[in-house]
Amino acid sequence: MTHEIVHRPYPRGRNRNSPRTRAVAIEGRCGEGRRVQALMAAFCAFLVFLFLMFANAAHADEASVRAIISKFADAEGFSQVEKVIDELAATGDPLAVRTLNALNDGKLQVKRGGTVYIEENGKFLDPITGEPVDGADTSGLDKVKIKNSLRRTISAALSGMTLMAKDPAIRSQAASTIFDSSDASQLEALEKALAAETVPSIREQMEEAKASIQLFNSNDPAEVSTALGTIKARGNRAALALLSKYAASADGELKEQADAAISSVEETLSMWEAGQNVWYGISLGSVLFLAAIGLAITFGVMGVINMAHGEMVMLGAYTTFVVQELIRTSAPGLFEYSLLIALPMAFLVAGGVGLLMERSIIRFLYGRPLETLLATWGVSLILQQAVRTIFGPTNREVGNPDWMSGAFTLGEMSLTWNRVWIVCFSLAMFVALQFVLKKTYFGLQMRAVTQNRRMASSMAIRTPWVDAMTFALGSGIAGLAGVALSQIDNVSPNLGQSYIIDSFMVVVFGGVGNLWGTLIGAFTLGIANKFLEPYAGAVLGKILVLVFIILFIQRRPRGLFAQKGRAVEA
Amino acid sequence: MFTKAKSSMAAFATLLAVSSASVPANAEDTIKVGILHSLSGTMAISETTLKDAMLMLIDEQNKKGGLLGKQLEAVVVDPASDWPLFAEKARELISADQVSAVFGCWTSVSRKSVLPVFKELNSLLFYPVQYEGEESERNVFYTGAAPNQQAIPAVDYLMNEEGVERWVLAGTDYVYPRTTNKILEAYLKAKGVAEEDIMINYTPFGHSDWQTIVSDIKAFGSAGKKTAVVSTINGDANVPFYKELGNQGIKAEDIPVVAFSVGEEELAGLDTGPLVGHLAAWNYFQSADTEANAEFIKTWKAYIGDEKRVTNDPMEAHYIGFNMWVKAVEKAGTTDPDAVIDAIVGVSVPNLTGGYSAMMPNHHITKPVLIGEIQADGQFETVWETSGLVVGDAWSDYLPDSKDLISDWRKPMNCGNFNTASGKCLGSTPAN
Amino acid sequence: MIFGHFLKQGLASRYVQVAVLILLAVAVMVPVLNLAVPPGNPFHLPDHWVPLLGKYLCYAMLALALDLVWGFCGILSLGHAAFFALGGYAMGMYLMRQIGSRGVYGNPVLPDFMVFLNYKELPWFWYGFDNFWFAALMVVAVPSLLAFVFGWLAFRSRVAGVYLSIITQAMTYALLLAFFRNDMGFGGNNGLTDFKEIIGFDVSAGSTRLGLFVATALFLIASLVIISSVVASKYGKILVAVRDAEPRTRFIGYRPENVKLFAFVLSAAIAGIAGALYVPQVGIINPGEFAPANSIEVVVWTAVGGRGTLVGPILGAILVNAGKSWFTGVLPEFWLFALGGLFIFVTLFLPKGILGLIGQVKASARARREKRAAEQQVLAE
Amino acid sequence: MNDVMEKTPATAAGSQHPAQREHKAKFLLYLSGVSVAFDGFKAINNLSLFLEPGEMRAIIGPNGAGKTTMMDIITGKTRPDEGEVFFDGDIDLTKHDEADIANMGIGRKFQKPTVFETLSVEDNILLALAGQRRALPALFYRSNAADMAKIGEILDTVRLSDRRQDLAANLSHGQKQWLEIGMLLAQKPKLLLVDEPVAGMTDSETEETAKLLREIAREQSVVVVEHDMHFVRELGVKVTCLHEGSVLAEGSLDHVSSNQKVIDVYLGR
Repeated sequence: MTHEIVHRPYPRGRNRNSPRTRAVAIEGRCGEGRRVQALMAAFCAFLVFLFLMFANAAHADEASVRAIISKFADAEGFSQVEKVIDELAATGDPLAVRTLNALNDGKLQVKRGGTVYIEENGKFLDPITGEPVDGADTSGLDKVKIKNSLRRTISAALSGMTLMAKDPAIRSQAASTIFDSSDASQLEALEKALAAETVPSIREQMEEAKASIQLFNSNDPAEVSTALGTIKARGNRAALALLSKYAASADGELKEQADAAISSVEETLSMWEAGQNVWYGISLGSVLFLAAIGLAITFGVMGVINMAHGEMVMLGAYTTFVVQELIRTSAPGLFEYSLLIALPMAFLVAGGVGLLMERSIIRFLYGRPLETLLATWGVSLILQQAVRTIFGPTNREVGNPDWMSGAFTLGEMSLTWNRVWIVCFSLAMFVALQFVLKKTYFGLQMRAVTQNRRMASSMAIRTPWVDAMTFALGSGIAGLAGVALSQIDNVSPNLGQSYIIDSFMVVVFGGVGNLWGTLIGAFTLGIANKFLEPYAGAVLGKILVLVFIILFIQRRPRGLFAQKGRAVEA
Repeated sequence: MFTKAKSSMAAFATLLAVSSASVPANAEDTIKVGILHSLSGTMAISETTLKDAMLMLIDEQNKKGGLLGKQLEAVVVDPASDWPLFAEKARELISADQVSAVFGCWTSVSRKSVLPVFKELNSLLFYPVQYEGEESERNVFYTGAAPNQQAIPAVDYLMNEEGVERWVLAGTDYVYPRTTNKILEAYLKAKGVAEEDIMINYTPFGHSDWQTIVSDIKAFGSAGKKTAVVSTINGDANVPFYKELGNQGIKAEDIPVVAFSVGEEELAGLDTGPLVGHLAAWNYFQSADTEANAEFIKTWKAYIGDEKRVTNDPMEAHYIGFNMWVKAVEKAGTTDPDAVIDAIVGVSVPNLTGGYSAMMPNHHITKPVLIGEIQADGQFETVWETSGLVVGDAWSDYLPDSKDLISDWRKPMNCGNFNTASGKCLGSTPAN
Repeated sequence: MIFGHFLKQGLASRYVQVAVLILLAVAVMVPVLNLAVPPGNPFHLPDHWVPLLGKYLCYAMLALALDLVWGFCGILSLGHAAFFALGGYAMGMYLMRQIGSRGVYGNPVLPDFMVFLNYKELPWFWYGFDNFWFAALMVVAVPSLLAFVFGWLAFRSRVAGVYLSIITQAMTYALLLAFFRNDMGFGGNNGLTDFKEIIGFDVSAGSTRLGLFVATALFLIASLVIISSVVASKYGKILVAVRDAEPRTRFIGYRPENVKLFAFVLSAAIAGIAGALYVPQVGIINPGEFAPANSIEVVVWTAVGGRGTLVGPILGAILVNAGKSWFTGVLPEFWLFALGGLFIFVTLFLPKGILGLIGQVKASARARREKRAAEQQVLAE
Repeated sequence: MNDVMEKTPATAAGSQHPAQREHKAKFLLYLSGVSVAFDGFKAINNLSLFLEPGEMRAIIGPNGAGKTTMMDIITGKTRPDEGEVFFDGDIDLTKHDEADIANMGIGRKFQKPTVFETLSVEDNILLALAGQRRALPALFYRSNAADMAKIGEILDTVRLSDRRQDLAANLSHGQKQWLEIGMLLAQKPKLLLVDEPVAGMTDSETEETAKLLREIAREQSVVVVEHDMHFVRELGVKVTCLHEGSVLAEGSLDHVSSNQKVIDVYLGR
């Protein structure tokens, strides 16, 4: 048994003379017992379980854990810190969990001579109990430095200790860590946890983790074969990684079986990949749509070539930054709501600037579309430089609230929350805008003015007011887009510039004066781009899309959703 | 008709007279230093900081009594991220403003653009940014890292300390990533990494949609071998890249990313919480625990009036370069470029990481190489450093066409690209 | 004979006469002030002014080319810098080939960037560029061809107005992205630089600079006269007719697409020549020249000087760029405010540009004179 | 073999049929069974119209009757979905574009006067003068006495001789209409299509215009679209009334205006 472990294909760079080896040996014996006799395993698990219960209740072992923890204080360099972690791992004692978590988060403070605290929000806590320490000696404390390889050691150690944690999420996390690492030293803990686990899905995960360990540590071909089957059934990237790793060192029938499993998993994955690509396309499309929708109003409906459109988006993003700064300094508790607060603010700021622009510049230029292009380009330069002067040329940090961070999986597709919300947001905006245009009095006035200005004004519609409001609406919507884009892109003075050309392409491609066109156009371009990217690369893909648009405009000079008939030709 | 032409000619002449009169009469009382960094356009984001750093250094030097008994005077111009304008402004600095040395440029293309100007007018350029190497000019001093002072040690670290066997080389499509990746590819292959274990990917400037590439990296990393990403992604594209990494849950423990263009300044625009543990290789980190650095940071924050402003590697490069120039001028007793070029080789000044950096005959400098991990507070923590200083190598040993080239600007060789195989100085005849 | 008449039409305009005389004077005076007047004399023209003035004249030529299509044919091209850049690249490729074995790697055929990007042999599209005349042909042919293909497609399908502007922008943007790619074989972001000599002359020598400057001035004069002649001819009237009422020209039997196409191609060719003259004077050509913002700036020069006046765009290009040089040296932070403000000011208050303003002032003066004369006549009677 | 023989007369549009070809040859303009739809709306519905050489025809009809669309079809701006359009006997107009058709001798005046505003009156006519239409030779065109004389003649006809050097933009509305008619004359067309020539004109201008058109009709065929019944009466020619894309009635004005259907849909309102 120990023999096998020494011959693990990837010893993971750990010193074999470290205390870990001892732990492994103990587990090995336990593991052997399990294979010799299933009952023995249960007994073994039961014994340890009892022991742990006892230990927890009586804190009998607290002293020894504390003794190990205090060694952090005098550990010099990464290798010694690692040794201490290994020692803690060897105890398998959940008492060490708090300390290890703190170490992982860089919150463990030490001083020579055995002083160890956890620092949290300026308070110094006991490394085991987590109780604030009265009269803590805080002078000369140093943070224990860690690095990636230590983080891996820590999470491996933690996985063994947290397999029986109360929180099912933590147990699941622990099981999947073991699955990825195939760490044989966790087998014993795993077996115990498996015996006690009641949640079926976590049980399954633990079985898979066990299979992962068996795959690399078992001598029994039948067992390895079963393990291969279990892992194949899991069918995700992590499984593929294990299988490839195994196949690289296996031979004979098992290798064949592994190869078959690999191709089966790959097949599943490639199907998911197509779905993933569609999703990426949709999400890119939603970004394009957000960038373009304000323009669909100012350019598409009003015919104003607003080159400062990108800067309206930028203003929205900077408004988000300012809102978050205010929240950080005055009401940190509201951070999760910062985007919701920023939305109306961004609408008002960008809309206000748009209103100002319309009243002071654009209204003098109606009917001279090419001149508005120049004047608004001038406005865009001024806004850019103004932002650069006020906020500085460097990127500003706009944080993601928790609900905008991370990802969830749908089958084997991974969907990031920020993209999901942005897709939802863009669709919501589309619906809202359609509502405003089609169902409100203002929308009616707006359509009346754009279709027949003279007639509208003779029907007592204040056309200048409608113009101003329409432009402000388009700008405000660009500001809203800025809030969303601040979540995925740089917030810098150049933000607007990077979207302006794409926005025009979307509006022109979709067909001017048609929100549906903008929507379909944006998503079409987004998906086309994402399907081209794997074959042509990001740059060439984008060039191809541009060339496509140029040629498309030749075929349909008025875009995807052009109005036909003689009215538009007049 | 004729009178009109005459009057416009007179106007033209007046214009000339006015422009030449604008050169101050007391030009002899100060030593002028040119600062050639973009203050507007796409590169302002990085370069404005360097302009401020230079102004601070000049200010400090003046407080110490200036140079050769004269005050230093900074001449700031804005080449506006426009490459031909870099050349034009360089010419203006040297010819019209008569500066003694120029500190500036960030991108390779801006350096390439001004190069002929510095050669033609025989002036000095101190270039503070890590770059692709493959260049050694008599009039240019490269105070940033050459590939062997950044890229190769970083790869060594990943290979030895993290056990990485599979490599993604991701970069923006321009010359620095192209060259660096080529060197790395050759280096990795020399170390026995197989072709299929290297993935190279290029993206355009300002690329903002990283979904596909990040998921490709994830897929590439699931082949059962430890995988790392070596990123030469430039400036603006980094923020969305790291955001996507964080969101797709690529943790540093699983697939670490080591970047050569991401410093404290770039991280200032990011929530670094999800990025803890990703790496960067530089010759300086703000977190360097030395007295000189503490002093530098204090002066910088006071100068800029913002407690939150960070320092970064190119700033240190300017710090070193400027002090080297000062020392060389003092040694030569004049600001004459030829004298300074002769005097500066061998000059050694303290750097901010607790050692000394020296100007080598190939006009590159010696530097320590640090590998740092991103922390939650936007700083780096050094996890590894070279035991000694690394000499900047102008010509890479891993590229077939440059491995025989060496550079030595001392007499008698006086050549930036001497081919040791043929025993000839290649290209243009060296300046005398 | 036929050409004589053609050119005479062009020189009929008073503005063009004045502009040609001034440009001739500049072409003579710049070398004189630079060489004959000793440094220190207030009339001496410092060396670094020569390439700077040369650059302004190249830009002036580009603005002039744009004015032909925008001012007289109503085609607002937001991609004219693309033609300029293509001409520049053709010249840059010639200059790269002239470096020969003086590159840092000493490779007699391959430019440096190809050596370190591992090119084993010269890409086919670099063949022939070691010959000046071939390169000169390409300077005109490549932009013209692009303009021809693009214009043929766009004008035939009657893409006009804003749509045309936006797809010209897409065109230059696509080229920008394409030239940024190192795989294209044009040096990627770094572009082409470190030139040594042009037709045997050292590019960094003062005399070469003066020569290039004079050549630029002469080419500008030639372009001005040619475009002015084109505009004054019957063809020019058709061009204006197409601008004013395209359907009308079609219904009296002209093909507006061909009329536009000729102007577009001619304009692209002149832009290409301007680019070719620009590159040896500034010493670098890189994809940044394709940036859509550059093309928009050209439009602004044209608008500032006066659209549809030919001389105006020349004036506008020189004034705006001189302003840029001055601002970026003296008040770097304010350059964009000034430029942005200028855009707004010109479109709002000077819709016809500087030259249009002069024209208006003159017209109103004449009107006043005539009125006074009429009154006097009445009185006399 | 048999198959083809049987099918040909049924399917193909009668151009093979000798009798029909002869029938067509009689007319200068021959429209038969023409239909066109925009987004499902039938602007022209099975329209047939025949115009003899030298004839002048007035077309009346309510808004949306398809008058302008019909002109678009004749001048090549709009392609019909079905039906035949022939000019001068055997030229299939559906196979040519606007410039070709103009050069074959069909001139068109728009509803809204469209002249080249920033060119002089003389240049407007010069560009319209029959002759070379290619772009490049125009570069080397030199004005000559013959052309100038022709321009003078035409300007006399349209009563604009004293405005010869003025910019077209400075003309009155009625004068622009005339200039446009002058440009049509300069083209020397066989057929003139005139869309609402007197809209917005004063009474005396209207009278002048009617006179002018009658003069023109002596040498050329003319189709006039007009709402002004007074003006139509003044022309005194055969009238066709269109409604919803097809011919409602045709004949003398009195005949048409007494037609009950015409009164219902058009005159009555």
